Amino acid sequence: MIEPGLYHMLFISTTLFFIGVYGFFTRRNLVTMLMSVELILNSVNLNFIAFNKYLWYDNE
Amino acid sequence: MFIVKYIKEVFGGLKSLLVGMRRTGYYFTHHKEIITEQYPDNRDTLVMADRFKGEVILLHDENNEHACTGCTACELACPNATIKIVTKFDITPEGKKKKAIDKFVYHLELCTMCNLCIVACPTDAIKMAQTFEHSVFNRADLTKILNKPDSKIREGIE
Amino acid sequence: MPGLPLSWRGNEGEVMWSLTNISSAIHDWLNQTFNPTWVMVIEMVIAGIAVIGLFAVLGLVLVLMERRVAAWMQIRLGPNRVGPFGLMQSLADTLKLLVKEGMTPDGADKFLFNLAPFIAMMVAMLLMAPIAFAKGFQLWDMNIGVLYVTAISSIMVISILMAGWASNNKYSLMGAMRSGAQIVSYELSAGLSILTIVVLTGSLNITDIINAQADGWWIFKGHIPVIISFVIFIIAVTAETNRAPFDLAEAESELTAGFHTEYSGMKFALFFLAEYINVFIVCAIGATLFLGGWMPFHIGNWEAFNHVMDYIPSSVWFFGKTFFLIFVIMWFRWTFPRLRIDQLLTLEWKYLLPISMFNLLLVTALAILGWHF
Amino acid sequence: MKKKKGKKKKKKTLLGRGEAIMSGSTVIFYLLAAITLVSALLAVTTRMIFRAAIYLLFALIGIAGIYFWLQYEFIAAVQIIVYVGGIVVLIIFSIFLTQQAGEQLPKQKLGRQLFAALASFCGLALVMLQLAQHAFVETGNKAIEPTVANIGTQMLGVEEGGYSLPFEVVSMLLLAALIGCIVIALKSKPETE
Repeated sequence: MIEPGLYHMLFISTTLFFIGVYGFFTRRNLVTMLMSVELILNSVNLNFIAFNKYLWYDNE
Repeated sequence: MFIVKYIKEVFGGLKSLLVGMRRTGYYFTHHKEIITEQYPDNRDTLVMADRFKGEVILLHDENNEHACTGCTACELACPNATIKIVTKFDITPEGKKKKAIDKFVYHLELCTMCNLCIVACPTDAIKMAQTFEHSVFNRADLTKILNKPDSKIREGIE
Repeated sequence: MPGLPLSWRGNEGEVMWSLTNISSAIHDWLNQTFNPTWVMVIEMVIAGIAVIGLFAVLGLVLVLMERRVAAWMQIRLGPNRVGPFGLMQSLADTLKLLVKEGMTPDGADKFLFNLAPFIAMMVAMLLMAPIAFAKGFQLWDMNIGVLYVTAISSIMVISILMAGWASNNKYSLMGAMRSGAQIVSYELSAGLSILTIVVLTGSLNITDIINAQADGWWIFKGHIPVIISFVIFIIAVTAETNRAPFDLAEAESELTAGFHTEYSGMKFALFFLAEYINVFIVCAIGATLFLGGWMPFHIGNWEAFNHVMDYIPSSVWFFGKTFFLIFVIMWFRWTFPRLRIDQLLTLEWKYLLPISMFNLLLVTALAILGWHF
Repeated sequence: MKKKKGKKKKKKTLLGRGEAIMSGSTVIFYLLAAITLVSALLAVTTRMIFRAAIYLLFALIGIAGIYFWLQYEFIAAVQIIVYVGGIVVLIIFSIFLTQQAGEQLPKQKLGRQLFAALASFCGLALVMLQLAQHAFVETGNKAIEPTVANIGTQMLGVEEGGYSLPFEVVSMLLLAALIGCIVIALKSKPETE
């Protein structure tokens, strides 16, 4: 197993985003569409956190 | 004013809560007042309340005499046919026939302890006892005959 | 070593009863013997066993305590048949629940139905992490301690909603909805009253909050605003743990048993245990924030008195304060009648929330001006 | 207590390739990632609506776990408070009020499903391709320690890099929402003739 880094986070958030997009397209129910949107929003959040963690790297 | 009323409400509510908590707190710290009866252990000293009604009994005095004339007022008063009085005719020394009870049948398993028979009795012959350990193995044991064998009516009761 | 599950803190040799030496000795020995991953795993296992053991003991003690307090407040005797003074009663109850058949109703969502009690239990376990049980005895000393507790305890409501929905029973559903509305509302005022102490201390860390009370507990140092927020905190957490007089979620006269109507046997026992553990946790948080955690009681310059107080072990102080708060919450339960749902929401939105917001402003002013001792 | 990370003592590369050691922290990361992705997938595919909400909950908790793993504890706690305590409860309440227990959602047309799957897969492939072809460069700026105190000062700071203005704008939004709530909840005056 590889030590996790920025690209792992980006992989997770991208996959989450497109899972959300898939859900948004297939669902016909307002509540479930809202759930898919929540997934999309969370993938964006995860992106922000990952960039903050790994691109502004502070060497201890 | 609105604000004053609001603050008054808050403090009034808090005060009433504290009053309630003081009462339960008092009980919590005063164990002497505990009202629980530890029943099978204190069977000897157990005192039932006056109002407790256990079963109907027919009062007998020391001469084995009771006051029941067999008028069946109690039987008529009973809402669920608990009492059944079987009468007979005694022959008095003067040779007259006199009505008297043969059997005072009492079905404890039907009785709801409503006290109507006691109220209806014109001669105060029956009353409610305070016994309560009525469990038996056979239901037939609950059908009781209240007049004792060879008992007879007291003199002067009509 | 920050970040490890068992980060034992505290200075050595300050108080004779400190547990720091033992725990750091175990930690050092493990580090010498195994590599870091295994040390982590072993320490997690030790922490898990300790928490589960604490759960079992707390469950037994609190159930017995509740029944005794209830009995004495209602002029009764309480359990006194099993064991000396009835001390074994809760053990017998546990045994009964263990051997009972666990039933799943027809038409229930089996997966969620079985998951709900375990979520309730897991949340209670996670909440144990940041609590400081004694000087230098804490499972995870994170820098967001109080916020962590607020966050994790909000998962609790999910398990209740899940149980209510999965049971396929209208009473369960109504109980779950009531409980959801209730917990979500009362979280606000509980959070705001926790915030007053955070404002005064300037830190979310539990260790910092306790250390800030070395020269006096906040309830004495903080004047009237802190007392107000303490009262609000106690009321709000009573509601959050679904205890009487706020037990609408399981109001037995209206909803049979609310969200756990369909639960029996071990699954019911888990809900039951989780409720008592939650009571313990919120009381422990209350004791930590307002009553100084494991800090002994000191009075100004009375050197001799303070010295005697220092000799009482810190864990005794902590558990003493916690159990005092638990007793107060039980006192509420056996004194007050249950609220109606509209009264419940009126109490929160018209009284507790405005008062605690205003109170937070007061405390902020107090902290900026430095008027606390 | 569960999710904590061992000290990272490896050299810092953006894609930590090269070290194939299986440390505890790595295992925990992959576990969290798997939980997040699997429950997100289940949330959008299951046909039982309440289960979808619960799977969404697990996905959100998994993300919070990843934040914990990154040692951003404050953000993790906020994630749990906002999403679990707020949004999932809101969703569950709307399910309670609008849906029937034990009912399943209607099945979707196969064509729509295929189209959606194809579209999201293409998008995913496109983004992955871009990620693989372009490298990220470190800015060299010092990161701000994500402690509570730093977040607080940053959020209300008026000097350079402070977020005072966006913070105030957002609080205006919240105020508008609060006033809207009160207006809706206010009882209308009884009509008196």
